[in-house]
Amino acid sequence: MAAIIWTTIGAVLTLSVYSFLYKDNPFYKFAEHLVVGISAGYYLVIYYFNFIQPNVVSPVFQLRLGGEAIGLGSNTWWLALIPGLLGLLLYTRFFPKIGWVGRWPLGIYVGGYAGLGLSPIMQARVLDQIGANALPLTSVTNILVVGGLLGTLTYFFFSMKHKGVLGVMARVGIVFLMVGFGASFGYTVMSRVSLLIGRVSFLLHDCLHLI
Amino acid sequence: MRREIPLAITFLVGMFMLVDFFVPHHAVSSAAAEMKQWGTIVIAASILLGVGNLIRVHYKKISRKQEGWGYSIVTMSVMAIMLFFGGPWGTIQEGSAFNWMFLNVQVPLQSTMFSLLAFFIASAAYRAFRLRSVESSMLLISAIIVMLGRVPLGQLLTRGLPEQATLPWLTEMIMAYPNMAAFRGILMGAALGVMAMGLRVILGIERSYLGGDK
Amino acid sequence: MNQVRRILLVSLALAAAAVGSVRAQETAPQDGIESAALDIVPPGPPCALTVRDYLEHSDSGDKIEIEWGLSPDDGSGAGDVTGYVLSRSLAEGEVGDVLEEIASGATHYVDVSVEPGVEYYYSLEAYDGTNSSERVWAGPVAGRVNLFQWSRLSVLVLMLLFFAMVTWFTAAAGKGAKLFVRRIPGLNAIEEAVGRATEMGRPVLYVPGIGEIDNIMTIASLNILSHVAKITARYDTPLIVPTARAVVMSAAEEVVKQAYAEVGNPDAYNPDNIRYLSDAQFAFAGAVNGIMLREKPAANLYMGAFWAESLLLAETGFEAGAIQVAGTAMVSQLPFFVTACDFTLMGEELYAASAYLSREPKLLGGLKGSDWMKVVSIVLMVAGIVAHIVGLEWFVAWFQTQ
Amino acid sequence: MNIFERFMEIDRRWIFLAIGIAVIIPFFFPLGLPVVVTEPVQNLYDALDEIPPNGQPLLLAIDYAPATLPELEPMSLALLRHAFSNDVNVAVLTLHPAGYGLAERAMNQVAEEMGQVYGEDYCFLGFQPGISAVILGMGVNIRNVFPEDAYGTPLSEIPILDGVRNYDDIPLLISLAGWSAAEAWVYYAHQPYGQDVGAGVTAVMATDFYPYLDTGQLVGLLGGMRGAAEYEGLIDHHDAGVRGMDSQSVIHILIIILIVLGNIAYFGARRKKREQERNAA
Repeated sequence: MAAIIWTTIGAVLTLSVYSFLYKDNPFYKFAEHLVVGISAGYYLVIYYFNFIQPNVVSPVFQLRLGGEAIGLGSNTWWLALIPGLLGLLLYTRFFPKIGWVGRWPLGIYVGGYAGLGLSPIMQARVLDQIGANALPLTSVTNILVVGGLLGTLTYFFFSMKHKGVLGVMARVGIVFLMVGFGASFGYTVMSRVSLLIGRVSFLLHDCLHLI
Repeated sequence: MRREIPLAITFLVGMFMLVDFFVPHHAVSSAAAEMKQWGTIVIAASILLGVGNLIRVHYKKISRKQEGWGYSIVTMSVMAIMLFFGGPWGTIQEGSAFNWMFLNVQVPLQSTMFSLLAFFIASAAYRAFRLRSVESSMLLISAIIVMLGRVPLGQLLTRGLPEQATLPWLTEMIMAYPNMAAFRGILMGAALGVMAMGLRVILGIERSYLGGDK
Repeated sequence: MNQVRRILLVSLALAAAAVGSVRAQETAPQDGIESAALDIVPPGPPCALTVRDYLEHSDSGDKIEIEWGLSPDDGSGAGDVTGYVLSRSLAEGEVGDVLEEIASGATHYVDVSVEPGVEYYYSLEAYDGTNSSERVWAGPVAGRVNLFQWSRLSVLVLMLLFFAMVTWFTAAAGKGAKLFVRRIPGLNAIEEAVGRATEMGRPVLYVPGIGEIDNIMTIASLNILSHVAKITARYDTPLIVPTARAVVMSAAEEVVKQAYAEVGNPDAYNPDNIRYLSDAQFAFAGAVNGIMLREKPAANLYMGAFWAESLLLAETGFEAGAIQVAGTAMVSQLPFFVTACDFTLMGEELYAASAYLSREPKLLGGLKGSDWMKVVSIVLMVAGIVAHIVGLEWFVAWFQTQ
Repeated sequence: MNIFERFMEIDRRWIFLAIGIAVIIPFFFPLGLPVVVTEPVQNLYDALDEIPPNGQPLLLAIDYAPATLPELEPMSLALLRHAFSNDVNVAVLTLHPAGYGLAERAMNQVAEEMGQVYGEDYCFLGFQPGISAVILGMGVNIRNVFPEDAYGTPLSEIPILDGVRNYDDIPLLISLAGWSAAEAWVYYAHQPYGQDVGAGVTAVMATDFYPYLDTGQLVGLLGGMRGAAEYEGLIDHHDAGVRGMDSQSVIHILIIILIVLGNIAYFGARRKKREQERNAA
């Protein structure tokens, strides 16, 4: 019985969203506000139980009480206090006098991830790609790949005017970009249709038992 | 001072993480791992800022009876229900009410919204793919070849022809060569853009994300 | 491990069966089981056990490499060696714990579980299913911590080169050198779009993507947002900024508030227009669609990191009749923005735009540095092609780091 | 306004209606069109096929969330069927918080169907938060990250994980993901530890992964429902993948017809406009 109710709710909500294709209407508005509310509650709970509780609350309280060490950073209980405090600092923005302290956790977060990203990006997105593109120009496909990359890179030159040889190469680059965009557009249709098939099969199979 | 401290923190942490990639010493990698963990916790802790904003906006709407305030009540009450199910009195495990709400309301709603794209991709293609110029023709032609080459019906169209003339083969060729070359170009260019910007962030030249200069 | 054990067991059974059948021919069997008498000759010991710190890839000192010569009975001689047993201890002459059972024929093993800097002793014996050979010893040896990952040298070299170029051009720009930057077509479109919204008296919608604040695209987007906010502040056009991440929301608040203050119109700043909607991707997209249809912005700007919601936003925005300008470096979403929006900043153009708009010479230095890095990349690629032709494969291998 | 101009400005809701009808029809009247196998799929199939039976386990990371279920679940089922029919052991895990139930569902369905025993043929490590930290941690020792399986059994008590320490003992790792998890496995498992990684991703993501195939960072790739259908063809077990391909065919052809009609209308309208201009002049 419960299953039937939930499936029916699922079906009604699914159709409410599709009604948006006709025009904006109360059913869609209801579905939209529903999903926003649910996800707000969901993420609040999940973030607390998956991150804050195991990494801050538990280590601090359990270790102080002499329990087992848990979590990744649990060498010493006070270490777990640091991220907790950093998290709290975000809220100083509501107190104008000390609001500037709220920038510290952001500094750590953004700086850390910027530093973390740089070298792997250089490795995987520049060096490895150059290496993979250093192809002997012995086949049409290799010439296509090398020429296409040269053109596209030229298109992204900002500090030189696209004139003469550079202009021709940038134009070749644009043609390659367009072929690439068209191809991946065409390639994506399938993925989007797959999702629709998933929903249609939910409606026809799980709800209406037609197939 | 107020500006220098966060910039100094950014610089030190950024440089440390940068070094982590090159130094195999476990002291460095474990400290880096610890800091990564901190980052995720800071982000997790920030969610309350967002939800606070959401509550404020909807509360205003409801209290002033602005247009659509009834829907704001929907948002606020389901959020309260989720917090009640998942909060201190509830559980979030498999089979709990919290999980049921997630699986039976949020998931179908989200995946249905996602599937709207099947309709939109068709309308976008209809509208934009016109033989207007060389560029837009390239876009159109490669899209049509790939669309045909990807599905069994398209494969049937060129069955019996030599392999190099079949649509699936052409599709693979387009994906593997011109498409890859173009995307590699974007990828490399964007990587350099990211690195230049990342470096500016670490050096404190870029600080818009801290809310401007002053 | 499981497999090694299984191999050992199977070989043991085979050896026993073989021995059994040989014996069966020599003497008349009294009964089948007894006849499979046990092999009492132990195999010869392995020879020349050497241990050393593992050097090939720069490791964190947790690996030790062990090599030995085959037992004379492994493969040749009695040919009955089924495997080797490797043990490790902390004191000389002590056997310690069994580390691994290694199948016959192997002469090489890497212990990946050592504590860096601690001295270990290793011993090895050959095993034929029933008997073990004499033990051979080696040690002491300690895993040395490496301070540099040598396999990543090429990454470091290019990083330093890139940093040097960026810093040099940034410094040059700071000293007043004129740096040329070509016009980026999508940029004027942003200003036109905002201008049109002002004329029509309708709001501007600015979506900074759904990336977290650590995503560099989001940071570039906040830069552009600051520029857009200054224009809307000047003309008193409402600016709606929906966000999918709480931290991005609070950063966007600061950026917009700051921009309104700089232009001298701080009262026009409306905090209710900087909204956090949802961390959930499609809940966010659905809610932004709602804003487009109900608050009817005349200009939609999508700048930052977008995933599948890109087309959902852009098609709804088109239907609502807004001018749309997008900018992203998400390769997979570019095709959709390019087809559905009026203008699109592609890939690096997004980062370039954020530097260009600020017009700050320091930021333009980075652009120049990236351009020169492109030249270096192209030169390296051409050098790689030449290297292939003349057979200098190591050159390409050097920058392919795995 | 002539017919061309009217067609140019067609209400897009008619297009939506046509798409809706086109997707439903094949559910009732299947076409059963054959699917051609592409190289990245064949490569992944071969890599899995080469894993010795009853030995070191295949690590299957079912990293997808409900949103990409229709594309990626058929892959999970096909890969699990292939592994189990070859007697290859499988260890399943997930990096997506919402992936837990989905991973369990796919694993249990195929295990039941093929009479596999938990612990002896397959096991489920569950979910751990933190993507790069989890992947990197497993390179040192899987037990550091997953001290026990999803049901609380210590890993040392699971027979198929006996002697499995880190990536050195994993012949192949396949990540099925509709987000950047598959890339993370490449960056943090292949790059530093040399782990062979295969991936199954949505069709839209597949384009991003071609460069990785080319550089050898990925051993094979399944792209979208089509990839799943090809794999179903290879293991000769037709299921949701092959069925979905019929709807795909119809919609793809429909979109192409729309584009062609749109262009005819475009040129028709342009010619009329030119004629009018000429007449006016």
